[in-house]
Amino acid sequence: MVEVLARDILLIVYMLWLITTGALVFFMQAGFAFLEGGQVRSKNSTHVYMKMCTNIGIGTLVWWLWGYAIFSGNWNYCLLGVQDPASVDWLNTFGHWYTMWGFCIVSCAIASGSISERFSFSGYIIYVILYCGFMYPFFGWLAWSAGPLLQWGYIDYAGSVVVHFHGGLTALLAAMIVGPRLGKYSKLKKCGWLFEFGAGECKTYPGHNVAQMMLGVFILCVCFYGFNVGSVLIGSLCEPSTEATARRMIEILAADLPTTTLNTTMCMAGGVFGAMFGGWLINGKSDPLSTGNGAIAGLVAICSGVAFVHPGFAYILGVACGAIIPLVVKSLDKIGIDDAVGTCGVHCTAGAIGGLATGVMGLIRNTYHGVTSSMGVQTLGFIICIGYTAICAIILFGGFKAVGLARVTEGEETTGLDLAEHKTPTYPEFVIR
Amino acid sequence: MVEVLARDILLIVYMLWLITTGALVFFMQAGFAFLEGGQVRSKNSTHVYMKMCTNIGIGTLVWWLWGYAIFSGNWNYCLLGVQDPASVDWLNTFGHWYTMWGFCIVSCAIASGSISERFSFSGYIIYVILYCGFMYPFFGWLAWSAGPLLQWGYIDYAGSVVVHFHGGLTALLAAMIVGPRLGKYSKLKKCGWLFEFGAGECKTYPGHNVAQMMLGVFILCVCFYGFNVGSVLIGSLCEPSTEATARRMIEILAADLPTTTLNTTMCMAGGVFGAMFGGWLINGKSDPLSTGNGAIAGLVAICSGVAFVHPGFAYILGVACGAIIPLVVKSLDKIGIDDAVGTCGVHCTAGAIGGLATGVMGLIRNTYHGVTSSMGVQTLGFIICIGYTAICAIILFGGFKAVGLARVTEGEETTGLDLAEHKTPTYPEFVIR
Amino acid sequence: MVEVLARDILLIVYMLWLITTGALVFFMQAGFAFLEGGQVRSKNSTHVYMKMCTNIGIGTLVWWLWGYAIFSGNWNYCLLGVQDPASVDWLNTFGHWYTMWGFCIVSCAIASGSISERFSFSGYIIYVILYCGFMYPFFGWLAWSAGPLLQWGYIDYAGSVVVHFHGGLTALLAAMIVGPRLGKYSKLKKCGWLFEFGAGECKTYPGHNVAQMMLGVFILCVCFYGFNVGSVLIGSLCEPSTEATARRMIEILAADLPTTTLNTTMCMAGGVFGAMFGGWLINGKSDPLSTGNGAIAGLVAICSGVAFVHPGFAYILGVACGAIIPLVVKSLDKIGIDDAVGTCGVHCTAGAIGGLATGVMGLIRNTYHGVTSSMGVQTLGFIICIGYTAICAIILFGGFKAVGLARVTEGEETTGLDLAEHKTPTYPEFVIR
Amino acid sequence: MVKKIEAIIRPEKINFVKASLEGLGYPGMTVTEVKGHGSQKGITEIWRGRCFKVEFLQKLKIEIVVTDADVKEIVQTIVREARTGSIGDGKIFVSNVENAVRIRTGEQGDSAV
Amino acid sequence: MVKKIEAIIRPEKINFVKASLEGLGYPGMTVTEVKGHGSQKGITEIWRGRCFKVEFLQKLKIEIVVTDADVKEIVQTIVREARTGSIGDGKIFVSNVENAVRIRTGEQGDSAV
Amino acid sequence: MVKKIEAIIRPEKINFVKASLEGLGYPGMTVTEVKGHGSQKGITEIWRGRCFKVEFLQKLKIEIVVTDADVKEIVQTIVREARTGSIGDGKIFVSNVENAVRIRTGEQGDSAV
Ligand SMILES: Nc1ncnc2c1ncn2[C@@H]1O[C@H](COP(=O)(O)OP(=O)(O)O)[C@@H](O)[C@H]1O
Ligand SMILES: Nc1ncnc2c1ncn2[C@@H]1O[C@H](COP(=O)(O)OP(=O)(O)O)[C@@H](O)[C@H]1O
Ligand SMILES: Nc1ncnc2c1ncn2[C@@H]1O[C@H](COP(=O)(O)OP(=O)(O)O)[C@@H](O)[C@H]1O
Repeated sequence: MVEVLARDILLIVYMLWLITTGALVFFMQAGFAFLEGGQVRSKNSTHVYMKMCTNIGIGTLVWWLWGYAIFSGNWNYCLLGVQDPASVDWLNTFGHWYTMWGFCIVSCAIASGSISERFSFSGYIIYVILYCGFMYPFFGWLAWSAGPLLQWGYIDYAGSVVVHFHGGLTALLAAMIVGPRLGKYSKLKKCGWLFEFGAGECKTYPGHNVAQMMLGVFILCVCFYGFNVGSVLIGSLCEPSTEATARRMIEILAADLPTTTLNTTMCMAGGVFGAMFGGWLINGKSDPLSTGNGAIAGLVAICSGVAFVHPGFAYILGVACGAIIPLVVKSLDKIGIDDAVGTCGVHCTAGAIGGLATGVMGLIRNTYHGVTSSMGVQTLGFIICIGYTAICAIILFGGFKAVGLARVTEGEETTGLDLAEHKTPTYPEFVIR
Repeated sequence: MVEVLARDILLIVYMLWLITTGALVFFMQAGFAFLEGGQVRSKNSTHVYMKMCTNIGIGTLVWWLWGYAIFSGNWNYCLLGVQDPASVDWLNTFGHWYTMWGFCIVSCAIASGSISERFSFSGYIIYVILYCGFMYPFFGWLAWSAGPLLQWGYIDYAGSVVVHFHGGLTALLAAMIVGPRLGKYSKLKKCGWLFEFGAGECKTYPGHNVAQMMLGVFILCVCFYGFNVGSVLIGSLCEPSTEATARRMIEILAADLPTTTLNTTMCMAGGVFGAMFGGWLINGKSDPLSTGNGAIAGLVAICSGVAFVHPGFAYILGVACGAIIPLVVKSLDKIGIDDAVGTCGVHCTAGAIGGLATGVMGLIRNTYHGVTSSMGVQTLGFIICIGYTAICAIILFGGFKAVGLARVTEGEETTGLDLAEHKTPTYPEFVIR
Repeated sequence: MVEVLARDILLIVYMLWLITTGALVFFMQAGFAFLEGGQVRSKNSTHVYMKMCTNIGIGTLVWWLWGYAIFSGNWNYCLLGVQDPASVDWLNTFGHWYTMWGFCIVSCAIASGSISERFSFSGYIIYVILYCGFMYPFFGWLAWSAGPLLQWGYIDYAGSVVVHFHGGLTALLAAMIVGPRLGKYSKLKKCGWLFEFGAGECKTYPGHNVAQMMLGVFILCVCFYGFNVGSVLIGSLCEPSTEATARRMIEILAADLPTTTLNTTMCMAGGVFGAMFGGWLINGKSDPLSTGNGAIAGLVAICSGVAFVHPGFAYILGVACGAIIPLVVKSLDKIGIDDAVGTCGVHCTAGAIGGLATGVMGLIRNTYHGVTSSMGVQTLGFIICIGYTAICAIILFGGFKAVGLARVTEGEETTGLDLAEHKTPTYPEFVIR
Repeated sequence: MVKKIEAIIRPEKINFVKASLEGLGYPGMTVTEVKGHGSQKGITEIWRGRCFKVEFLQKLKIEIVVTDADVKEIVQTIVREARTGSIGDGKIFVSNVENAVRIRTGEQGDSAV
Repeated sequence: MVKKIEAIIRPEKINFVKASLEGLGYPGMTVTEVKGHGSQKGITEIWRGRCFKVEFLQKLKIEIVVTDADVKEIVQTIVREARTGSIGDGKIFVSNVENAVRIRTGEQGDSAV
Repeated sequence: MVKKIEAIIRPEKINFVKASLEGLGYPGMTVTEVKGHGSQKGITEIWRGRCFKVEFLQKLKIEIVVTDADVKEIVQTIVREARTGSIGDGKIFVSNVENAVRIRTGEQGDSAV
């Protein structure tokens, strides 16, 4: 009886914790809104907030209607909460629905950044429906819920790959399909019907507000504690909770909570340091946009192995992911891919490195608190993710292009999406250059 | 003994949860500051922050001195904490004081919005004293603490009516008494000595910063999780805690936590969707101010029945409250009421709809986790709130008008309240249109 | 066995609470970034964010490498987490590391403000290494960990002195050594080689963004709940946890949680009220910068005795600390010390008053929940802190001056540190006066 | 002959001026944010509890290019609408324009105004 | 003789104008944010679900001071590059400057331009 | 005769210029934020790790309308105070104003300045 009571208390504690961390994960929408909004020109800034609102307004509906059912592989979970309360393990299922909802709309927000300042609002609405309704949930099922990847022992604790690399690669492909912003390059180069690269001289379009961008960075940083540490309970307690004894729950928590928090902290710090250092190395000055993005890159990279790697490794991992940001930016500029707010350097590369680094750590330390990581499986998962994402992203954004939803008109792009799509300027009073 | 230990652990957990959610509710002051601050012209923006500071600096004092005593119907709770610690059930009473403090200053902040850009700072200070000291606590006692409404089975779980409709109706009446901003209407129309409406051509005064307004929206959204889910424990555990067994506490929590979190999420999402859709229907474009306010409207509407309605109902409720926002704005403009930041469409209408919707849900599903909702009682409570608020608001703002504290001079209004009332411009360096 | 289970559950709860409050303490970096960033001219604003990033990127590394080991007086705690997990009391040690990390970088951020707009970025990087690596940890050990001050019964519950006065006095001395901003005074007056004061006419350099500054204030306010209430567990449970029974832990929590939360709230409110009132008394108007800083001053002052004083005392303490802010600003201007963002009125004076006030409360109420406060010991601790800080700060900033790292060149100062140090303007698009 | 009327006015007067000018059928105007300093003393502001004087005050500069014939009436209208009678009302300057070109059509001279 | 060319153009045209002028080797230019109101109708914006008309539109004013000889070519270049053919393209005004001084050197007259 | 002095200077020089002019008792001035481009090369900025050139630099335009007699002294003062000797110091242009009106009083001509 004591055992049962203890377990029930722990489940309540777990639910309260999930609500807290889930609220933080939800608040990442604000982080993305300002991270992206500050990095675009002010004529496109409100449009960014509207896109995040779409994630909330429509992404949530889709997730509730059928997205979560696909994700969890259980059709009874469509329209969660409309069924008879008695039929669901309410506490667990709901907690899972809620946190995974936050993760889903985070992943959905990523691609918004790379195609910013030119992608149409109606296109974005359909993207949200398809991404939150199919593309994300299915891969989540594959890697996390009951899919083969999970069974092979693939580790992606808090989603470096499932959430970030998946979103980041979508972002990269979307930018390639949608094509560069007007005037960004002096020439355009088509690669078949689908892809459109810039060529010739490449202009820089500075965004409008570093303060706002930094607000986004700080919000994302604090929310990542919810993202990473909030994943402790989900992975370990949620599904097997009926068998879990109180003692077992305590053990898992006592092992994972300190590890994840420490690693999150260290990798974030490493990312900041790496980006400061990388910027200084390349340009002779540490620049704020690389640095701020470096913090996010570190946090993205650590998701995968956050309960497995050790803190020193985490810091170094962060340094690596932060330091390459200016390089990624330069490379994309050179290739002719216009990633408007530097999404790829943050989610795509750092997500990939983080996913593989867990395998590397597995070479150093085979087992930790009962978890084993294998380089092979990590690589396999990575490759599967590339394949899956590429196919889906090409179908999605290729489709948008085919039906003419990919871009606003040139006139609208010149005017700016705030006025063209929403008739509301972001700063009605301020004089802007 | 195990029972006692378990209950005490749960009480500690409950206190920690209350501190967390209470901090979120407190942080809603920031949300209101930026929601309102971004929607006014920049010459009145700092004045808004000062009003929120007044809620904190003076509202808190009043709440501590006697406000909470009225609210809880117990005069021993004046100057809480100065009495002998042994005489109070410290953990419960204090937790209640703290969370209800946050609710009180939230409700107080609402009316600030409708009379923004013209109401005097000294008037506002007195308003805070009277609202936090009498107007709010007494109605709170009526509906929540031990008053008759509670005894009749009135449901207002997290305060759609007590906090939001109450504040929102005050806002509406205040705007009618204070009169429109200078130049907003081409003519003015007096209705007796008290009311002053605009007539003739109605100008639009755009605010100055959508980014800031959206920051307010996002902050309010995340804080509403504290507001709604933090209400779980108060209602169910606080008063009857001495009899509550650990098992009973767990049951209540296990029933309410998932329900409230899911419904909060769904109704917020519905509000966003509704407002996007409503704006598109009326103006052909989804506009950011309606959309952002839609999220808040959804969150306001769900407060009342958050532990009672089902998630699909919550989403639809949100859609309704969001979609009518542009209509409410247009109607008020037509009637000649100058609600400077659109407070009424968010707190007044959504609060009212939310309170009544709980009754509607009661028609569909009579009992849920032991709670019953009756359309009749819900309507009665709504009517009582209208009567009470109307009387109080008319006395309060009529009084301000009588003694000349209602408005700043025309010159001050032209200069802007930042310089006129605080001699500090919001953006000393920026050139403003 | 029940006891053990109960204690382990409480430890898990405690860890979750620490992670939450620790994340809030970490988020204070955002608070400082915007508090300081809004109060400087826009040409130096991004530089402020970069300094906060340095705290995170480099301060964390130093803290992990050796800072925490000094702080806790245990060399085994260098490179925490790289040792064998079995050898550390993982849950406790880690929780301590994490929360104290947040406190350390908060303290480090304080001095950044007074020397803003002129101190070089490379100088700041070295300052972070030395402050987080030596200056802060050693005094922390002295007063908190196992040092003599702790043993004499010195009370500094959440660090009015250790964190804030320590940082604030460093800020004051740094400003005296670095000297006033270019053109702030019509003349300069050297005091020996080391100090440089302004003389003659004193100009005011308004910052650029009150909205941003207020965002910083609100963020700091909510985070201080983490800072103060999060200290409950550290002081009482962390070290002695092996002996602590579940019952004892519950008792401590039940005593401290309500007290600290109530006092935090009251002193913050008092600070706001005091500053509004002080500003009105001196200038005839309540000004927003004093008011916002007043909230922080109140929160700084209460740290020391937050679990000991009573709420009425807390409010009055807040009023005192808030009301003197405009006086402190005027005095420093007169003496010729250029404290760019008014750091001293917030951290130095309020920290000092708070530390001593705990002694004053001890005269009124000798013992509370088993804690005793003595005016003598409080004064002694205060004097020791002055001596220690003065010596360290003079060595540090004198050193910077000696090697030429203290200031950027006049040209760079004129251009602004954003462009001079990071080549990135904060608002690339906005026209600025 | 084409003339340029340059008026520096109080920002809050722009709508009145514009409304009155519309009656006259002026061809267009260009408005610039400026900061001015004349006989007006400036205002006192507070920054963190410390008063200080701001000497440059926000004004609007209106530029209207018209043919000679319309100058007088427009100047009179602006004077009438922008006047408050207290210091700080601003000034109007009239000067010569040698040529005007309408970019859209390439027209030159009087007809381009 | 020194002349001042004042052109009011669409903001998005500035880069094209500047690029073309660079070919001509103009001495320098000064750009100001202005708001304009001419035959162009203004645009409709929405604020909280309510439409309203914004009559002043954002424009850029370019000022170039040159010697008499260069005026024609520069004006033509601006007209060519800034034209879209629809209402709102802006205007160019040319006027006389009596004297020019280069602050750096103190030079006066034509050579100061 | 009334003249208009238009000076484009470095923003950081405004206070020195103003202080010196105050000695001369000038009637007033109007200041505008502008962006300039002359022999000065522009500066290099970084955006997300990528360097790029910003060609327009922030300058201030001062406009002072005075009677003929005061022009020389004011121009000299501005040149003296605004000069650093390096490229980018700016220019001063003097032109004719046909009429000046003080809005507050309606005065015209020299006395309105
Ligand atoms: N001689 C001048 N040259 C340029 N601008 C002037 C001049 N005199 C006044 N102004 C502009 O006119 C504005 C109002 O002038 P001021 O002297 O204060 O008012 P008034 O015309 O009522 O005496 C000033 O802020 C300044 O912008
Ligand atoms: N007479 C004028 N005086 C001053 N500015 C003018 C005048 N006419 C036009 N402008 C400026 O030129 C801009 C474009 O003018 P508009 O009449 O809309 O275009 P178009 O030249 O194609 O008819 C206006 O926004 C205004 O700034
Ligand atoms: N011919 C011109 N017409 C208009 N503005 C000019 C002209 N030449 C220079 N300017 C303005 O003067 C500023 C400084 O000019 P620049 O040529 O860089 O300096 P310097 O006078 O030292 O050669 C420029 O940024 C521009 O605003």
